[in-house]
Amino acid sequence: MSEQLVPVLVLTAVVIVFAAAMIGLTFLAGPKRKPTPEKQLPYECGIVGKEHETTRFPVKFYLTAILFILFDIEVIFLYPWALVYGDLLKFGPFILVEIIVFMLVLTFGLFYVWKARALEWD
Amino acid sequence: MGTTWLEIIINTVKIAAIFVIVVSTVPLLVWVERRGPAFMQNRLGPNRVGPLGLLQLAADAIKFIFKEEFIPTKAEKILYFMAPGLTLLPAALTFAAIPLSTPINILGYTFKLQIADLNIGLIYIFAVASLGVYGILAAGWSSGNKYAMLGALRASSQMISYEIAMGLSVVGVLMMYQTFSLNQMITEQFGYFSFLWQGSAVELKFLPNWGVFFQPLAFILFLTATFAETNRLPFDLPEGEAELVAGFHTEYGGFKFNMFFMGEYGHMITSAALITTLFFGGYALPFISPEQVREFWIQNGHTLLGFTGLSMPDIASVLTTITHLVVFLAKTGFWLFFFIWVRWTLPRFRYDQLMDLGWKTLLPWSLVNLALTTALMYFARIVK
Amino acid sequence: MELTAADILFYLFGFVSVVSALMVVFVSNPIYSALLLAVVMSILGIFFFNLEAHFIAAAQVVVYAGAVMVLFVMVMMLFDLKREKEEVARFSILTVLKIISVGVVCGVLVGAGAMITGDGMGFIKVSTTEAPPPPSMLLKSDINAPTKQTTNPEELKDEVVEITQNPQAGVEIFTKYTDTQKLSLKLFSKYIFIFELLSVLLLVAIVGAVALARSKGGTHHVTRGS
Amino acid sequence: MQDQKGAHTMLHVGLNHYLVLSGVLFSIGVLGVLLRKNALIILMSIELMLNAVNLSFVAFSKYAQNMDGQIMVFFVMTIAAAEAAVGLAIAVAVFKRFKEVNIAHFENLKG
Repeated sequence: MSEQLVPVLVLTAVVIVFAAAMIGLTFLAGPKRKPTPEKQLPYECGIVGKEHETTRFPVKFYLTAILFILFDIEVIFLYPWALVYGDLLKFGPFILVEIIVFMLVLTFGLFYVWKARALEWD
Repeated sequence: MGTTWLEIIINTVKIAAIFVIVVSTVPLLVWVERRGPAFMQNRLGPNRVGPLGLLQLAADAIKFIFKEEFIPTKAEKILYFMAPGLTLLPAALTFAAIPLSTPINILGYTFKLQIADLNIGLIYIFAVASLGVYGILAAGWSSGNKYAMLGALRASSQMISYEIAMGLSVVGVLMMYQTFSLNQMITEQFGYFSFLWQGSAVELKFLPNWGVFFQPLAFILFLTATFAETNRLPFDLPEGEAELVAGFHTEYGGFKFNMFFMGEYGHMITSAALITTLFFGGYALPFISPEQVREFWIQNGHTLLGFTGLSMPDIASVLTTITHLVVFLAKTGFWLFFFIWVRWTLPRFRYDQLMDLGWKTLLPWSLVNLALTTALMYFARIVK
Repeated sequence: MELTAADILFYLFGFVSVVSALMVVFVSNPIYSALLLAVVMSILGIFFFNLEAHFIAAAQVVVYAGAVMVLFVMVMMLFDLKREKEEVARFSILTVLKIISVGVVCGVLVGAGAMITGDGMGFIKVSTTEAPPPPSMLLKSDINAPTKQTTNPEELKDEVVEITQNPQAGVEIFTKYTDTQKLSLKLFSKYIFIFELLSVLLLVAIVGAVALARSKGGTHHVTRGS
Repeated sequence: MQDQKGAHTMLHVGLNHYLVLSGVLFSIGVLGVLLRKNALIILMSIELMLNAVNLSFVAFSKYAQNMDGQIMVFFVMTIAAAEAAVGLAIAVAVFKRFKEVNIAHFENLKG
């Protein structure tokens, strides 16, 4: 394991031990009461919920997740470019032209998403 | 983590200590969150338990431990138990890359006051922060409650929408510092405001060399995006007490509920620390670089601490580290108070306004900021 | 060259990733298999970090574990697959045939992996009479030599020279760069055409996904003019 | 590496350990595609196969001291993400139509 990563792994171990200890403590220290049926129902501010079989959820959320992936890759490609842009500018606008083409294409993508009202929340 | 056993032990103790400090500041923040707005709204806030209500923190913490452990019947047992851990773990891991102060070199060993000095510090924080969505989705789905599920979906789609805006707004900062490691970013923010414009230096003596003066638009975008990322008001619709009761952690009680709080406040602390490191010079004093602070302590360090057996440079390095730690805590403390301050001044967004703000204002504006920085750097570096 | 701490952690994480990959395929509830796949991808991120591909490790966790798998988990939760939790296709003769064929594929892959480094890694008895097969052309330097500087200085310099048009600047820039900057240097000099093509690919994916959602049966169906 | 202490040297992690791990993960992905009926699990198994390939790319890139491997991982990552995005959009369309995500329904995806 490279030298920089070991502290992160140690911190993960510390966090897991802390979380397990606390939940264990609650399990030991907490009062043990017989779970009454009312308490077991999902909490709906006192109203007994009509739980039909498949709760219909608005499926619209998946489109945001899809667009998130595609724009996240654009951001990931910008990071290495950002590190090198300053130094390579000394050698001509070549590095500038590359990113202008890349960003134009993807800004058109964002513009299409905006105009196609794909992100509309009624 | 160092080669000899002594260094490994000390580093492990340091990691555990920093984690415990971060976890113990959460009740402190809860206390400030209850006393601060009470002061703003001209009321008292908790002051019964202990002086100024400070022991209220301990009372809350112990109360959480003695709560009854209960699981709703419709819950998915395994995921229901894992969800709090899944929110706490990323929040704690993101704090690993933040540099708290200058390294201490004492008795021949040097210890970095930072859990992990990663050379990919910034995107390590974004990578681990993006894993926080799993805890929210797992909590919402596994508690078997319709409203919790809806709250989880809203919270996660809000978080991922603002992740792009946060990522893009930071690109401008990266172009300026040309490094991911947060330590190098701080070293480039020493001294007063100066930059090279086509070869000739431009200096403004009255401004510190902080990132916020180079990238004001990126600062505003990053600040707004961090508010949304940590589900803080005015972006906390998924947990909006009015509609969704408590959003994705409705079915949780006792310490599991507290772990969700720790996750949220952990993200808040890391975001405040990130804002200070990226835009406000991290642990460095405004116009004074750590070397000058060391010189200062070497001159009159011995008058203060004559009795410790350490040699003179050790005392000086310890004192510089302490001063820089105080500076870092002051700056991060201010931004934490800013998070709480905004919570009690701005009303909550409606969900479509919230998503529109993410996709249709923050994202285009960060593209504008990117274009602006590119153009400025192009003209600044082309020597006519 | 005996067992170091790094090796132990490699074997630990390797074991965990193989077990969770197996559970991804064989667990009945699809949401648990999606979360387990996210675990596999984060562990691969850790492996990338050890292979000195620091930026790729962060990109892997951000893109795969933090975006693609979030989409999978969200879609599965939206489908509310209480009824979907059907079993893996049970033991028909076809399944047995499939498992055997996959076993053979795995054996071939592992064998190829071992052979490529010439010494057969102890699994395959490389007959020492004739010389062990030289490392194949694609690996220019000796495999098990202690890893020199991450990037072959001579090899990358021509990229730097190509982009900077003057050799002296190339060497000067090249020496002070970190891994990520060398990666981006190569990405923006030698592979620039593919980089531009990728933006078109992303645009096609964006338009495709949105068009699919707006289609007649889709979620964001927009009647003309509304 | 060719000395007699086969046991010791084999344990020290070299290129072939990463290749073996990548081969095993790839085979598990193939197994997932062949055995499962749920379209989403098949898409996930394909992602697993692509990740195994990424691992061997990076392993080669380190041990051959050549950055091309890491750049190839970039491209594989982009294509895999675009494929997952559009694949899931199709899976949602099929689910809305047939209320089930069994791959049996995928063959009546008409033009």
